[in-house]
Amino acid sequence: MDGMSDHEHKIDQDNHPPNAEERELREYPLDLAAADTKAKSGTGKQYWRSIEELAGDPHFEDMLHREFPRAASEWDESVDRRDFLKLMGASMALAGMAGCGRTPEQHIVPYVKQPDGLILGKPQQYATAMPFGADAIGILVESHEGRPTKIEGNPDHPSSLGASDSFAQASILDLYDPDRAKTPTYAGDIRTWANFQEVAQGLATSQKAVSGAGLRILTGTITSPVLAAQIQYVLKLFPQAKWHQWEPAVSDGSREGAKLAFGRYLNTVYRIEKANVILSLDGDFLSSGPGHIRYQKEFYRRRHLSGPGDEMNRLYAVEPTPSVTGSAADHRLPLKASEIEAFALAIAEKFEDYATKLHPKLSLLFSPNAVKFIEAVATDLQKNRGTSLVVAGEQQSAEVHALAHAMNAALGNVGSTVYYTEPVEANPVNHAESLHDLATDIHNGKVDLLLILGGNPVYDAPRDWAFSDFEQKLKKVHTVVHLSSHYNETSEFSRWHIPETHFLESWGDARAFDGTYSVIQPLIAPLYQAHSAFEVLAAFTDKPGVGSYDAVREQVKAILGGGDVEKNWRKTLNDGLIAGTAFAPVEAAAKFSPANLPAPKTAAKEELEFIFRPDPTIYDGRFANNGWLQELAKPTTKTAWDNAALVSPATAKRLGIGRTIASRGGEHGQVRSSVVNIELAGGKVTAAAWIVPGQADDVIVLPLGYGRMKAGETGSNKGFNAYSVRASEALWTATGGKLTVTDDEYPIACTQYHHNVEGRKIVSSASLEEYKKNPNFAHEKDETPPDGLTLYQDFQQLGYYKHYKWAMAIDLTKCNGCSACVVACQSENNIPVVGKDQVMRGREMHWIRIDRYYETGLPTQTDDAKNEAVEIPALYNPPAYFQPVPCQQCENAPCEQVCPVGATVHSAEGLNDMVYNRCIGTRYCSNNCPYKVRRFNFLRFQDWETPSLKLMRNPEVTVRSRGVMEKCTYCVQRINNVRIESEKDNGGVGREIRDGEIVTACEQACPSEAIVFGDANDPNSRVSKLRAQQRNYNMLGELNARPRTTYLGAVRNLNPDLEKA
Amino acid sequence: MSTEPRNTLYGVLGEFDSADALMAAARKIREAGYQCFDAFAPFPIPGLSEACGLHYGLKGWRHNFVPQLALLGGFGGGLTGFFFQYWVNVYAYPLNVAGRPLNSWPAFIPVTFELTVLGASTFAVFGMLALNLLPQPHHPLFTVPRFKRASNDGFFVCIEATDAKFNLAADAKFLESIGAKFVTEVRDED
Amino acid sequence: MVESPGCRPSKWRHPPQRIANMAQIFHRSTNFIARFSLFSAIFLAGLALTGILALARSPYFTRQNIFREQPVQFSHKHHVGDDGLDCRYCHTSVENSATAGLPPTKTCMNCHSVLFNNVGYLEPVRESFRTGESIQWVKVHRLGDFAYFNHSIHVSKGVGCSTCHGAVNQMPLMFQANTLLMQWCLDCHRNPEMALRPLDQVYNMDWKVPENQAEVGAKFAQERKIRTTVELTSCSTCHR
Amino acid sequence: MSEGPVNSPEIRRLARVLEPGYNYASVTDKIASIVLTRPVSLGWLAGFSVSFTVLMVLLGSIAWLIVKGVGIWGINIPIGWGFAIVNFVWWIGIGHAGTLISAILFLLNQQWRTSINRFAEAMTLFAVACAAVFPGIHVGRPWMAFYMFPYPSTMGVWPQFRSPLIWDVFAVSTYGTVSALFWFVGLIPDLATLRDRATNKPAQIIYGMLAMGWRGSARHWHRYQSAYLLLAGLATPLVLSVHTVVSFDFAVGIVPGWHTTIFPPYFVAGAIYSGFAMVLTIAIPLRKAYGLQDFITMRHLENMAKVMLATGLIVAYGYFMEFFLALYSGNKFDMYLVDQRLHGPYSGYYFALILCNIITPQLLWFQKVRTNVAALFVMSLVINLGMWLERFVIVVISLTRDFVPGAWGRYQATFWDYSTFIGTMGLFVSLLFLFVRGLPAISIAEMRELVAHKSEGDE
Repeated sequence: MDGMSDHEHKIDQDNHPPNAEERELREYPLDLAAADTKAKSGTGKQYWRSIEELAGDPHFEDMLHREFPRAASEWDESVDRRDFLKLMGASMALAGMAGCGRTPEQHIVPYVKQPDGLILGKPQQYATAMPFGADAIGILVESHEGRPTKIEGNPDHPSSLGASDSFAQASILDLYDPDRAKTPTYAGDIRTWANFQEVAQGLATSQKAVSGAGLRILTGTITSPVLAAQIQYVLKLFPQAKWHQWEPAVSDGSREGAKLAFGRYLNTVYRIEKANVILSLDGDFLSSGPGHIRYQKEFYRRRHLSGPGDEMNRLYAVEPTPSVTGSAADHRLPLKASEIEAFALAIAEKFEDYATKLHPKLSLLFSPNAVKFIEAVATDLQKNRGTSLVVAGEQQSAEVHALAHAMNAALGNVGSTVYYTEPVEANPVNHAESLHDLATDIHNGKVDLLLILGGNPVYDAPRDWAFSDFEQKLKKVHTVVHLSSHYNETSEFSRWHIPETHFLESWGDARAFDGTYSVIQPLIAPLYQAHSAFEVLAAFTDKPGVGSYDAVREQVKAILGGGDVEKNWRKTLNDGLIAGTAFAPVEAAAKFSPANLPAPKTAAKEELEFIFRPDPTIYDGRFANNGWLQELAKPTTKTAWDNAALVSPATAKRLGIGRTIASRGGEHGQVRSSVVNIELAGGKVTAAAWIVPGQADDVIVLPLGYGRMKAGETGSNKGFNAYSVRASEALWTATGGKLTVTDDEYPIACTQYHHNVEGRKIVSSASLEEYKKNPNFAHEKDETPPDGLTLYQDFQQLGYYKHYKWAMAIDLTKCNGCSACVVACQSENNIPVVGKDQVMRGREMHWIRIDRYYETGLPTQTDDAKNEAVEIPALYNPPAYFQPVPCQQCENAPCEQVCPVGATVHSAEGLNDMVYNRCIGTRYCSNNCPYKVRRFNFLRFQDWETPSLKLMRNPEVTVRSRGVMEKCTYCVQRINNVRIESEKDNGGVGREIRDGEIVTACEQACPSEAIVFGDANDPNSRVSKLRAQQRNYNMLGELNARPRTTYLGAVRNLNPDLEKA
Repeated sequence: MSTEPRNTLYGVLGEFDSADALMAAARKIREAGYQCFDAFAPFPIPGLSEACGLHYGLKGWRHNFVPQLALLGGFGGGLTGFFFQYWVNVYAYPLNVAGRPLNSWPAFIPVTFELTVLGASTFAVFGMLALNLLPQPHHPLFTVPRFKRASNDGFFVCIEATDAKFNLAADAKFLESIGAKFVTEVRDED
Repeated sequence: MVESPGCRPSKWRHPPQRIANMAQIFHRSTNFIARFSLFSAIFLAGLALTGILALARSPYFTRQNIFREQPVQFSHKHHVGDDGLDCRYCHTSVENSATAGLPPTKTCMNCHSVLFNNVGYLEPVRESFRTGESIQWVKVHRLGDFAYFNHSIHVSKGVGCSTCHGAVNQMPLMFQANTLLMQWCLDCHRNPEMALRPLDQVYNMDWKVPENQAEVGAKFAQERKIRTTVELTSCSTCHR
Repeated sequence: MSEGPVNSPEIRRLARVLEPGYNYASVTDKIASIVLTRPVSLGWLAGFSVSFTVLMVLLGSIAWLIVKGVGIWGINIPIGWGFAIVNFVWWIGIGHAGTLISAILFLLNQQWRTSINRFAEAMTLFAVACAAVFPGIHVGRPWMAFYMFPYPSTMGVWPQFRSPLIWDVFAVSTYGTVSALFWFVGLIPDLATLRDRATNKPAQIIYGMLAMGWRGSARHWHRYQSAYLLLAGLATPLVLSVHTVVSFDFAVGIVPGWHTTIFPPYFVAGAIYSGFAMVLTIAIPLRKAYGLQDFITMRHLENMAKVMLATGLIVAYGYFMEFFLALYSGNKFDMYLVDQRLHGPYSGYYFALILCNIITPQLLWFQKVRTNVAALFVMSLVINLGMWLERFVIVVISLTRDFVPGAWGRYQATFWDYSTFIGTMGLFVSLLFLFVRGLPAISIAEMRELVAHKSEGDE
């Protein structure tokens, strides 16, 4: 166990009776040295080595001195050692015919002392939580011999209900990111943690002298009681010290809105499942913000149709740019962000409560179309008093939030569809002001010791007044201690940099969006010399070196009070949370009336409005170095690896923004888009423009998070930095900017450019009305031949599809393109990241993709925007449909017939098996696949060298190398493992597999339960029931491929008054 | 291979100056009752083989067995081809490929056909060579310098010593009598 | 060949004949050589092909019946055959997991902290236990990483250890008793009944196949709901 | 058939296939001298070194391909096949003329085949060699390509005989073997001639070995002729089957633009079309360089032009039927594809193809053009280009726009695509250069037959 980090030892120092079960709960990582060789040829052994390197091998230091340790997350094409290896491999292969070459000896490296409860080759699951903004996502982590490999939602946790999102799924890659900072540094030179602790003590004493007048602490949003307590403890030791908070992508709107409405900070919790009618004021509650996973689950549970009899909730969305929520809405109205307030007022105006009291003739501000919309929404809301809900968007102003609260109150929704609790944040403050104060103090030289715990202010602080150059400010501070996972832009200007532990590496806790207390337990000791914020703070206190383990234990004990402490502790760790700790609703007396609001003004026509939004995949930039999220196509734009200034088709036409499809990659890969210069808030940025159907005219969206300079090999120098034109007084919506279109073009990686189904049987949709009238709408013009109609022999008679008949049903009504399934699949199936260049050649590897189609009403739409005249109006606000496309597992699979070596054939249970080791890579199967779901390793995309990435791989799935075709297998590894378990039951006699016992990765992740997998032979399985529905149809049924993956037609609950508006 | 130099009489060779002369000569020789003789020409002369009394078909199989061999090879190749595929798909490792029947005989036809052709042609060619006792780079006739012209513009007849009524002197005279403008004995010697 | 009447010169003999021998490019022997080389070429090609195919099945590649040098010359014969240890004493996860599991050093020390606790050849074990450095055993039974064999299902359905691993109790040093080629796997998956035993005999190394295995096995297969050949020979049964 | 072409009645009517004034010896001299006596010309050296350099480009490209993977090409998802397959089909198509001329024209008893069949066959072999390069290297794991052969593997797994690619393996290898045999059998008498005329020992030995002791005896000719006839009879259906099988690669697939029943006949016609074009491309310079105008006469060129015109029209019919069937069947995918060919991003290629393969060849209706060597040469190049474009249109364009609009993509060839393609031309030409130096480019024995029947004619 030598060479393990201090953390390890600290744990051992914990003086509890060493208890078997507890030790299991606290797995420690040398276990992975023993990873059974099944875990991909001696990975364990090599990893053991790299641990020793970490324990002070001289070469390791050189590696650290390199500015960029070679990243593996993004595949790079430069000719390097890897090419040489490939050359060797190839030549050996050619000489020795690889197949029959004699492989070298392998070794088995068993444990020295095997941890109790560990069964070799059996994954274990641990409950923990992922802190995210003012929320904690409850997760279960799968661990193979001590290596966390897969993150899934924790069914018992209120914030996830067993689902997850792309961020949670991808966070495992952050843990193994080879670019992570690996050791504490002082001015860039390597130091040990011990060095730091000494220095910290020194600084502490000097601060003590001035009772901490020069000490400042800067953190993000903190919901961890333990960490908060630690900060408070520090503040107690240093009374003059101050605690500042800055979270770039979380708006003060909701906080201040509550203050405006109720006179104090309150936390708003929705009960979406209770709402029949929802109005979203530029809100994206389905895919971002606290509780979004739960909200999505609840929202779609209200949209589950078992037949034409069922009812659905209805969602109206008003937003400047299409969000996941807006795309899922039944009715959507594009409005400038600045017009939302007026819109909200106009709605409120219609309520009896306020009628006449409000500003009259508000509706004159809006187009007839919008007025109609307002009318309809207002009536619909009032029809559903108590069961309606108004949601204000994160990025909206305090006023809009206050209005939303007022409307909910007026509609009697408070207590039914929405309630308020004490803030989840340990210390809610106005972040903009907080950071401003800090900057001013620094400016005035009041700060000599600044602890930046997480975050990256140099990169993401606003770019005006005191902040015009935060780095210059930092230089004025005597000592800056920066704690972060990567050595990033801020670290550059900090004397001390301490690598931050990943949440899978350290003890901690957090409160979920509703206040539920969740425990964060480590699954692996820190891979590098990393430490948590708690430990860094401890270094400045009178008890340095104390870990957070005790504190968490104490916290749990405090919450649960008496009883068997040990038992409670173990139960808590087992559940990952303490049930019933959600905050109770509080009575919030309204201190606000819409009438008090000044008459809203709407933006002048044709004046450009610039709005900032967190990026859908890399958020505020913290995920910039995460290859999975970078390569994940953004739900509404289908672009990857870049952000772009989003504009509406009409505005694009007006400004002369164009785009052309590059012949390399084309619609499935590369589009060259105009480059624009944006001058705003005294900053200037050059960005690629991207045309987004359904965006409000004259609105330019600037997604945050890109343009990182020191994110790591994967994330640096991608896209443009929107923060550089972001001013503090206009953090979310800015006007007065200047946009000039240049003649340059910039290649954008776009995985799906063509958005018209060309009248093919791909997506079928209807309104709820139509569905009730014609439940069979999905089979209109369906040319699928009847089952009996075949000359082929019936394989059932040969024993096929007898026992189990796996099938998947995907309900298009429930898919909003959030893409959690895509990342979940990538994580489960060891799918490589190929990088922007390869994506632009149309070679991305996702086994499940999400196609996005617009209902444009256009008969056909050719490649370029040649026919703008018809296209622009059609694309003003087109309903969007999202279709997840995994392998369809056709019974008459076109791919199988053409494979010359039988590398893809049918299994007895109807899976379209793909045998990687038999595949020679003719690509004929992909050509012949009508759904184009097969993916090919054109080059060696898989990273075979980086040790940390080897740890991450799922040993249950073959790691594919160059020249091999791959595709979705319905997670056959999960099927097989469950089947084997079921067959072992009853003393080897076995039993039937229960419905829902096998859950594919995509199904597991899906927050809207759109994907259902199961046995089609069992009439009672969920999938059979779905397949029995009339909405159930085959994609491209007329080809008679007989897919096992079927779709259920999308149904939208349209408001009759607005229908065909 | 015996090592001591040998010197045996192979036959008597006569050269004629045209294809027609050669034909005529061949006929006369045959009418004269010779069995073991052969005619040589730089290109196939229609009717020459009949003139030399070579027959087609089974009757003259010793002279030309090539078609029968081709037929044999064709059948061999075809049957092997089809039944091999049948065996692989139905017995060796039956698999559900695209829901197609195990014995998808229509899909087996191309390979069957190709193997038929392959079998037939290889048998035809190698059969022809074997029956012609080729390769045979060494042959007594090559000792005669003029014989080189047999591959250019020379027309020859050779009565072989193995013929029952072979007599060097008589046959030589006979050849001259039927218009051979050059006659020589052929000796197989080292 | 009829010997010509004497070798006396005749008028049919032309003087140029002497130099004419130049005409013969090839010696008589070449006739034989040419034909022989043709046939042998074909023959050798066939031979080579057969050779390659045979080699792929030979112990050289399959490593069948080849002893491996181990850091500690562990004798299954001694521990299983003589001491009668049960397989599961060391291979603990064989009933629950895909891998049978290799015992941690601790397991060795359970006995060897007392027995033979000072003999030289066990020093590596003691050292491992002292230092915490694992013993690195040489892998004997190896499948490709793309083949997912699961011990637990086989033993719980009544496929005995010795069926694949041979009479381990008579192996002083471990070797691979079977080819472990895919064909070999398929043999069982095509007719599993030939490999099934009474469940209490699974770990019995001396178990002998009864003459009536066919029907006994068939009975077991039926009782234990062994999957059909079609299912057992589907690719995804072993490949993922 | 036994009495060869000699006394077929119609011969006299036809134009000359051999200029007058030749006898057996002079024919032999003229052709054999090219190989035996004529010194290596500078032109030959220059030409060969150039083509050999290009051949090295091929080897380089393949080496890099092995190192990096097929990703160095422009292929992607959905366009899984690019230049490699286009070139494969193109070369195989070219490889059809030789055997066709030798076999079918032989069966049809066409005099004018005589002086072109030899190098046409050689060209066939070399084209097939070039084609055979691609199936091997275009796969993702070339070192595993042997999985496609039916050998008893330790896995107990066999090739998947329903796949057209396996049919290809058998068709192409059979075609290669049979063409080689056909070619060699035709060569035997000429090798004997060279053996007997060679003046230096090495040449004597080499040609002697190859000639296998051919003596031109009546017995030899007797069996020889029936073997040759049989080969011709077998090669004819074979040559038709090969491109049929190649067309199955597409016709068996379900991709719109591939999945059509007219492919076999129209691929075969196209193959003959391009094959004859290539024969012309080679024959015209060859007769010039080695003064063979007397043997490869205007009549040969004209006849080949006629064949091109005929097959060109069949191909045109094929294009028309593609459109007609799409519209007639009412299949929305096919109809969309038709639209794409005309208006899609690749319409340029399509119209270029129409120009090269349908419009230009119409000039061949005029005898003036058919008898103008320069014009024919240009025409043959244009048609070669056109046929390459045809394969590009079929393979690539069809894949860019298939069933699911969300998965549509485009294809752009990379440097390595081109270098590999051009490299195979290097291979082709290098082999041709070696051939004309090493073996009689025209069948001497058959020329003698011509002389023979001419002398009869002159009687």
